[in-house]
Amino acid sequence: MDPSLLPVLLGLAVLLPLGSFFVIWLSAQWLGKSAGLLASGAIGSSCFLSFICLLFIWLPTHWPADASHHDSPSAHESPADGGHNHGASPSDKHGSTRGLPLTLVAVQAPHPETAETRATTAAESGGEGESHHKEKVAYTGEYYTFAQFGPLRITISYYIDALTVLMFCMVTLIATLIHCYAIGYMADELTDVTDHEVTTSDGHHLHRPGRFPRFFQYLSLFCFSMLGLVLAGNIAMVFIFWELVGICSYFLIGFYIERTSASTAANKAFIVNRVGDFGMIIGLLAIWSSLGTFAFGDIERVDAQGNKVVERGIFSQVRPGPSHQIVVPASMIAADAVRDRTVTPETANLPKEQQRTFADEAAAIYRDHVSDPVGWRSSESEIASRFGGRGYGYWLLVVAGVGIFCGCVGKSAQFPLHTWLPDAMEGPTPVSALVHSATMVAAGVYLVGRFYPVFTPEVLLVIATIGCITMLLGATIAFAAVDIKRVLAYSTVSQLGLMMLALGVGGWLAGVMHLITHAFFKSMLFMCSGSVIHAVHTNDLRKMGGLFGKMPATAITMLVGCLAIAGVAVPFVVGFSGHYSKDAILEQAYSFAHTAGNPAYTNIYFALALGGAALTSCYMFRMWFMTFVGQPRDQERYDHAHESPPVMVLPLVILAIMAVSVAWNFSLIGYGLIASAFIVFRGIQLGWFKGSAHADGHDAHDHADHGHAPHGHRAHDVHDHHAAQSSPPFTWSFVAVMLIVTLVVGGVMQFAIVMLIAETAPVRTLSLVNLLEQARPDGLLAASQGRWLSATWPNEHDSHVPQIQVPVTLMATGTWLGGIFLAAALYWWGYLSPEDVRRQFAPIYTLLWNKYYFDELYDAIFVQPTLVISRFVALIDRNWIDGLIDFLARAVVVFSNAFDVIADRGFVDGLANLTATWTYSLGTSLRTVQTGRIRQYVLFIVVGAIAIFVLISFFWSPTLPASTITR
Amino acid sequence: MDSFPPPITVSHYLAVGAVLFVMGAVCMATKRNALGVLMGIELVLNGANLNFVAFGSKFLRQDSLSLDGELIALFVIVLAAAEAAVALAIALNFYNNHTTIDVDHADDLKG
Amino acid sequence: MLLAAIDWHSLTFLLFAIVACGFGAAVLLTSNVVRMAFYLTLCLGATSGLFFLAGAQFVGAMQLMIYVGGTLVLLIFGVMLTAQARFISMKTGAGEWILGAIVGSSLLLLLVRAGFSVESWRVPRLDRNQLALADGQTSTAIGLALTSVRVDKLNSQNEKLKPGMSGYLLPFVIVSMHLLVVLIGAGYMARTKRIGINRAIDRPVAQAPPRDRERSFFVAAGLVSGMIVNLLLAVICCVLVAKPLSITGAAAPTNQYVLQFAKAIDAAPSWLLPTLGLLLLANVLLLVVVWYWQKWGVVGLVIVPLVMAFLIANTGLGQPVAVVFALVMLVPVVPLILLLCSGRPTAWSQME
Amino acid sequence: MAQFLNVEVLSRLAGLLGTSVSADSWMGIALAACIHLFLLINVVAVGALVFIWLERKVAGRIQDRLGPTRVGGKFGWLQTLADGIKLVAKEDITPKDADPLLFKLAPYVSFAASFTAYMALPFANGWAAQEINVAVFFIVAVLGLEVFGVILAGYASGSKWSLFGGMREAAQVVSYEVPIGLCIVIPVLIVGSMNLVTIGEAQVGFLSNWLIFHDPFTFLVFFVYFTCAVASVNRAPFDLAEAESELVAGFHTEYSGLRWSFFFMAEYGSMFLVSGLAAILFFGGWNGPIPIFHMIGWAYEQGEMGWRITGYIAQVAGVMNFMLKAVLGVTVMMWVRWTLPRLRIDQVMTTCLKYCVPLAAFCFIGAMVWKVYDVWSPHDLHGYTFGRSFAETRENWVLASGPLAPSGPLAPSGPLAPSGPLAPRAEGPPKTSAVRPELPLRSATEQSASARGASGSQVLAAQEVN
Repeated sequence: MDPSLLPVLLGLAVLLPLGSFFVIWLSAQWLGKSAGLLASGAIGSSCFLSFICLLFIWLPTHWPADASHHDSPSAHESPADGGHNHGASPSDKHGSTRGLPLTLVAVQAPHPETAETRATTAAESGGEGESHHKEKVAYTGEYYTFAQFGPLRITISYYIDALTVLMFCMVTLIATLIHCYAIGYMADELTDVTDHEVTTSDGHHLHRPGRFPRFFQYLSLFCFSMLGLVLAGNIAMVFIFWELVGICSYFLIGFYIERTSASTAANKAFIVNRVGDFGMIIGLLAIWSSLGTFAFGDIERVDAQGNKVVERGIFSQVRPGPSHQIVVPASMIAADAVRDRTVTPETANLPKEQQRTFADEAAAIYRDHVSDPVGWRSSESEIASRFGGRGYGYWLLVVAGVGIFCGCVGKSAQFPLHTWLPDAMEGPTPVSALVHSATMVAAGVYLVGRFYPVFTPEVLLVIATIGCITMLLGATIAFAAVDIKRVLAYSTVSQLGLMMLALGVGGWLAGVMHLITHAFFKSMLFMCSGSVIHAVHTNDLRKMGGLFGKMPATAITMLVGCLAIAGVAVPFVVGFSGHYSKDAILEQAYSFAHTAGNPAYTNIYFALALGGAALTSCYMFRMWFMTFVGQPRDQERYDHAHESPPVMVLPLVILAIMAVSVAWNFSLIGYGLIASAFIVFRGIQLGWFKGSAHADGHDAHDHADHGHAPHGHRAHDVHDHHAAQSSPPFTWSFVAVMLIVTLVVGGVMQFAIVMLIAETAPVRTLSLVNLLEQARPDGLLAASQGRWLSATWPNEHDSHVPQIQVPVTLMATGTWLGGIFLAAALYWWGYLSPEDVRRQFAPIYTLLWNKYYFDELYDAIFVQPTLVISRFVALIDRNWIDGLIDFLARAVVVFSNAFDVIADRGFVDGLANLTATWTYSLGTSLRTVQTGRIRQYVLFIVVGAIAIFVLISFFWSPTLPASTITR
Repeated sequence: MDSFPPPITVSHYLAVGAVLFVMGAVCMATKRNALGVLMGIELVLNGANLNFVAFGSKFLRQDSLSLDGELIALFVIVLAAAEAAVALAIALNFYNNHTTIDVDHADDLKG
Repeated sequence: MLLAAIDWHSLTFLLFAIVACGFGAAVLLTSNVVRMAFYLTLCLGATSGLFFLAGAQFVGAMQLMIYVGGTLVLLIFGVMLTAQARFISMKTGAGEWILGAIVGSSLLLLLVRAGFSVESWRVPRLDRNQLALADGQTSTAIGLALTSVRVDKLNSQNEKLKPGMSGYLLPFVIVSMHLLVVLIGAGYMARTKRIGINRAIDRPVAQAPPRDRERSFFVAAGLVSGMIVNLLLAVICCVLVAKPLSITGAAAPTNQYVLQFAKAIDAAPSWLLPTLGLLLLANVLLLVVVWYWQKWGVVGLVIVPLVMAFLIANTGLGQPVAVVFALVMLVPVVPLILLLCSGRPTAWSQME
Repeated sequence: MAQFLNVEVLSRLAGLLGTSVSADSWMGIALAACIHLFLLINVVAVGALVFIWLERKVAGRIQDRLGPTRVGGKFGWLQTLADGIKLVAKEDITPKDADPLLFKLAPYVSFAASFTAYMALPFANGWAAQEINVAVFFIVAVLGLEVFGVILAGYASGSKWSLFGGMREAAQVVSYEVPIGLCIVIPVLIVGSMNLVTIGEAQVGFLSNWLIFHDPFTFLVFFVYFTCAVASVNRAPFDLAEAESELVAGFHTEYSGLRWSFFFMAEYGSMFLVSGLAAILFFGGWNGPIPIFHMIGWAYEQGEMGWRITGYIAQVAGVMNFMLKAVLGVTVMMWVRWTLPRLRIDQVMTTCLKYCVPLAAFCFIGAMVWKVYDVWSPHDLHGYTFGRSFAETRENWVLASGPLAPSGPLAPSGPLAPSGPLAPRAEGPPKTSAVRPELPLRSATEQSASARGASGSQVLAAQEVN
């Protein structure tokens, strides 16, 4: 299929959840359970469409090249062709395109150049070794124009490249799974719910109707806004969807609105995000006022006069030309120049009244160009050529970058504003899994990745620093937390920090790739914790333990998640998905630190990243061990624990498979799917999934024995005693469905790809890395240096050279090994007792336990002063303004009382009564005619007929000629 | 010699129709039984129908409105059937409520 | 001889007219409702005789059928239902009689005078006897007129009558609708609303409490996947409608499978895709219905493809395509039904 | 087609009277009327006698008895006559609180109704007392009148048994007229005419031409028709009006003697009538399973005029055929009566409204589709082409409209001149049949254009006759 379908299909994928939102919204009371099905269906279809786009549209036209093999020719041909035959299309596509008015241009060209020239550039750049890389392919276009101010337009546009498509697939896939997980998880919302955490004034627990449809309504709206955010083609639209995402998360966090904790958490998340968005708005204004456009890429459209116009987007303005190095756009220079009141050197020694400032000259240039239609453009370019040397406008660029990054800080919970994310765990677990691990918080990272070309090295340094701090904060706090969901939340925080760090040190690919892999395993981890909570009805790790025998499927999948997030791997051979992304990050940090001439502080980033990795593996396994192994700490909770229903576990398994294999290249994925399917199958045969069924109690018991020998028997007794009232939740039908799903997914992907494009390109180059490589913004591969900084940001590909890769991999292996061993020693084998550790590091522990007192700090700094001020304002309001209004009200009352007597009662009522009396008398006089006797009426009719006849026949003979009537 | 009885014309039909019509009308006017009134209505309708058929018949008149007469008569008959059903239903309802079908008792709307 | 001079037609007319008028008068004069009805019967019968004489055989038969056969039986029915005392009779006051007589006679006078007042109505048609009996056999003509062909005016020059030649299709349909409504309404109005009588068969059957049904995981998965797949296909149809794949020019699909597909779509008639989309949506609805334990949902699932096949078969595409379509749409239904019928207890057995 | 009395026959009969009459003189008419009346009365009255006797025998055999054996020598074939004499001799009672007039009139109404219906029933090709072009309609209508007498009887007797009987009868018959109408519409639809003679002639030929074999729907609808017919002449198992188990004898509880026997004549008469109707509508009427007389060429040709002794023989054979079929139907009715138990009134209503009406309607639609799409059926309408489908009927009319234009009924070239009851008919069908099957509308119009004269008139005549 031709790429012109991309905007249509993706647009549909965006709109479907919106549709389900409206349907559920309008017909909630009739829907009941089918609301969940509806929402799942909608997002499922979006998922289907996204994969259609990836497999049948994107891949056939743009087969990923092998990023790591520079010298394989095949790697460059196919993308070149891809760029070629798509570039050929737009010229004649205008004729054939019906439906959406959409236009396609390749981003790399400031003005649309012909396919031939582009092919040649691709070819010769292929020869040049360093920046030989293919130019990025992206489809931009507009659906609809919101507003137009002269040449400035605000539009609904799209910007589709490999990153967009991949994000679509990721978001929709996870969202679909979480939807059907939520159908199971929120099942008790179908009936009336008694909320045990809320106590009403009369001392009872709150009893309220279930809100199943509302939940899915919000979920659909959220999916819509997230997808819209990904598809958005200009920063303004991004901002709109950004806010939509925020409001959705507000709704979802506050889903249990009666709980004070939930509502306060919702408010907190919302307000904190607003703080970030304030910075973002500043960035937006900087861009809009200086560049005069919001669009990312170039947009070729047909304007009112019917001639083609190419609007240069932000990227091609900031990184123009073949080299795509970052430059300050002319308009920014101009915008800055008119503000410069320093006297020009030529006129410096003239008397005061003749001295002219640079601002005066810029204004003069503007005045010269007033005549020609696009005067401001040309004048800007002239100003740029005149004053370019004076370094105008660079700070504007920095401000723009930092501002945009502020928004990202708020949205993805970076250091100053990270406090809302852990509290957001008050929402239902599916929400935590979807919103606060996979998609929404990822939006910040995504925006950084998307907006990357605009970031100057200074901004990158800020990003790296913030990310670094955040990572450490999150990791350390997570190490002390005992609430299972908070552990995960803080690990999310620290992982996001890791991504920011990666992006900050120039590892665009590493960061974005970690974003995607992390989305998979983190959402799965959250869902696992959800099913644990579902089973034991508590979040407290200290009340869990030894649950492996009870809920093996959850345990296994969660273990997979922990391994993935810890980046476990057989070094240099194969590893979990987390391994690839995290190692890439570390490598980039390493090469950043070891680039020649970089100052010393650059080493910090690498060191801290390493430490963060170690901490991560440690606390993740702490959580896992505390949950699943060891002896049960709370016996009756343990007894009532049970495996979750299939509809909740099936997503876990699928996500686990993805978490293992998403970063592998394609053939590995296929094998991994099938292999894991058979592992699961084997597990079924061994009865892992039989939970505590009596018949299979023995297997379960054996399996538990591997964990902890001494407690085997108690576990066994518990099994037997428990098997009496619980039936095995896992049936063969579930196993069969799981197998079928895995095999079908794997097989279909394999078959589709092979059938469609295997003959054109080698399958082995199809991997997440290479796909993302296509979306890498142009010009990132050149080592870049800031204007105010001495550090150099190395080319990312240089971090893959062996002399970097080998040591980093070994170090990373060391970190995760160490972390896991530490956790095991503390919480499994019990060589070390956690108590001692706590006692020894008491101050640190309290600090971590109180989350570095951030909440208290903010409370003291921001909240309290606000309260004082507002109380004062309220005072003024109550006493003065209200007083005035009350006085006016009384005056009006008095007046109207007086007026009522005169006008209303006297005049209006009098008139009405008069009419009424007349009508009444008329009626009474006429009523006597109505005798109510039918037969009389008949007689009347007859008499009337006779009368008419007589009249007609005597005085009026219309049709009959007089001759025929005999008198 | 002229035939006995004299050949009939449209007017004869009209006369018969008129008789039926008047009978029906008077019947409606005098019967106190709701069903009697109903029968009166039927009579009236038949009188009218006779006129239609007479005007439509080729046998009575050179230039007849050929089919229209019969068709209108048909429609009248059908509608009369419908009307009878409804009227009967009304009568039964009336009877259920007032336990009589004397139309003189149906003067609830008297002014 | 005298008998030869007898005009049988007029004689029979006279006979029928006397019967009609006489019994009409009897209807008016008798006070016994049943006798009234009886006389009315005879009167109307005689009237139908007059119709026959006027050559309107169909109308005559109609009169017999509907009036005498239907309406009057109905009437007598009503008489029986509403009889208070036997042979109910309600006396009418003398004054009313007189009044009615005066008014009636004046009306009669008027009508008869009007009837005889027109010249052309009074001249008989002497060539009546040569007139064909076929002229009375107007049933086919009436039927055609009711289906809007006026055979008797197919080419009359009379401009004034032109509008009337379009026949009576619309009134016919309206009248039939009217009849339907009237019968339903009459039945509704006449239903007995007596209080206190509470027979067992009157009482609504006590609803069995809805037992919670077992839906096996298979069935649920099958239904949901069916909904999703149908929805997606419908969406694809809509996309293809909104933005057809052009099979020529540079926009042509690069891949040959897609090209084949696009060609096939191009070959199909334009209405095919929307129809298919609608049917798929219908399928989704039906699946939802099945989800809510309604048997007829399954039936609908089977019927929809047949409808599709019928539609296609009645267009240029030809039967093979139709059969293929039907099969393609039927194939998923079969395993669904198997799913429904498998398991213990079968979902099928729990459906309504 | 052969009139039962055409010119020659009439003149010969008149010759016996010594006078010479022409077909349209008053005497001819009187003669024809007398003969028709005589025959019909015999059919009804004698038929009733025979049937009562037959019923007795059948009942006896079904109940493993002999039935009447002695009266009149063998088989007790005079039993009914004896009964008749007894009935005539009986006293004619009128209850005290009966409405004397209606009480006396009711039996005659009933009898007259079922007797009038015979007027339109053809016994052979064209042998009908009065050939009405809406004969089917007429018969059903008049049969509907029969119930009227029953109701009157039930009401006027002044006994509650009779009243109940009457009311049941009213409800039953009124509601059963609906499915009957639907059923008989189907053959009318297929043949395209309401004229019974036409319908009968349409089935000339072998067994396969009978309309019951025309398509599955006609086959099904015959049984529906038969059920409803049994109900509408209120025979068992539908004889609610005279349910002796509940109402002593139903509507004729109070009747005795001759009046009572009138009711029975009426009942048997209408039994024969509906069976005959079934025979004509579904079983080929007077045509035997094998058209022998057509093969040997004795039967009257289509539209043949004049009088042949051979034709007469063929006609008489046809009458025999018809009688045989009708009597078979009556016998089946008796068989049913003595076999099946009586239904409850609500069951009767259910049978009508829930089963018969939907079935009939379904068959109606089915047959219509069958005909409009011209699906194959063993029935080739034997050169009769009228009403192959509604569209074609219209087409014929358009054809016929040519000469119709100057609708002067006396226009010598007018299509209608040489037809009418006592006039030889235009020979329509065979000629038109040559044209019709491959006659799209286009050729139809040019046909009409070409045939401003004779042929158009013949086409029209075809329409008129059929």
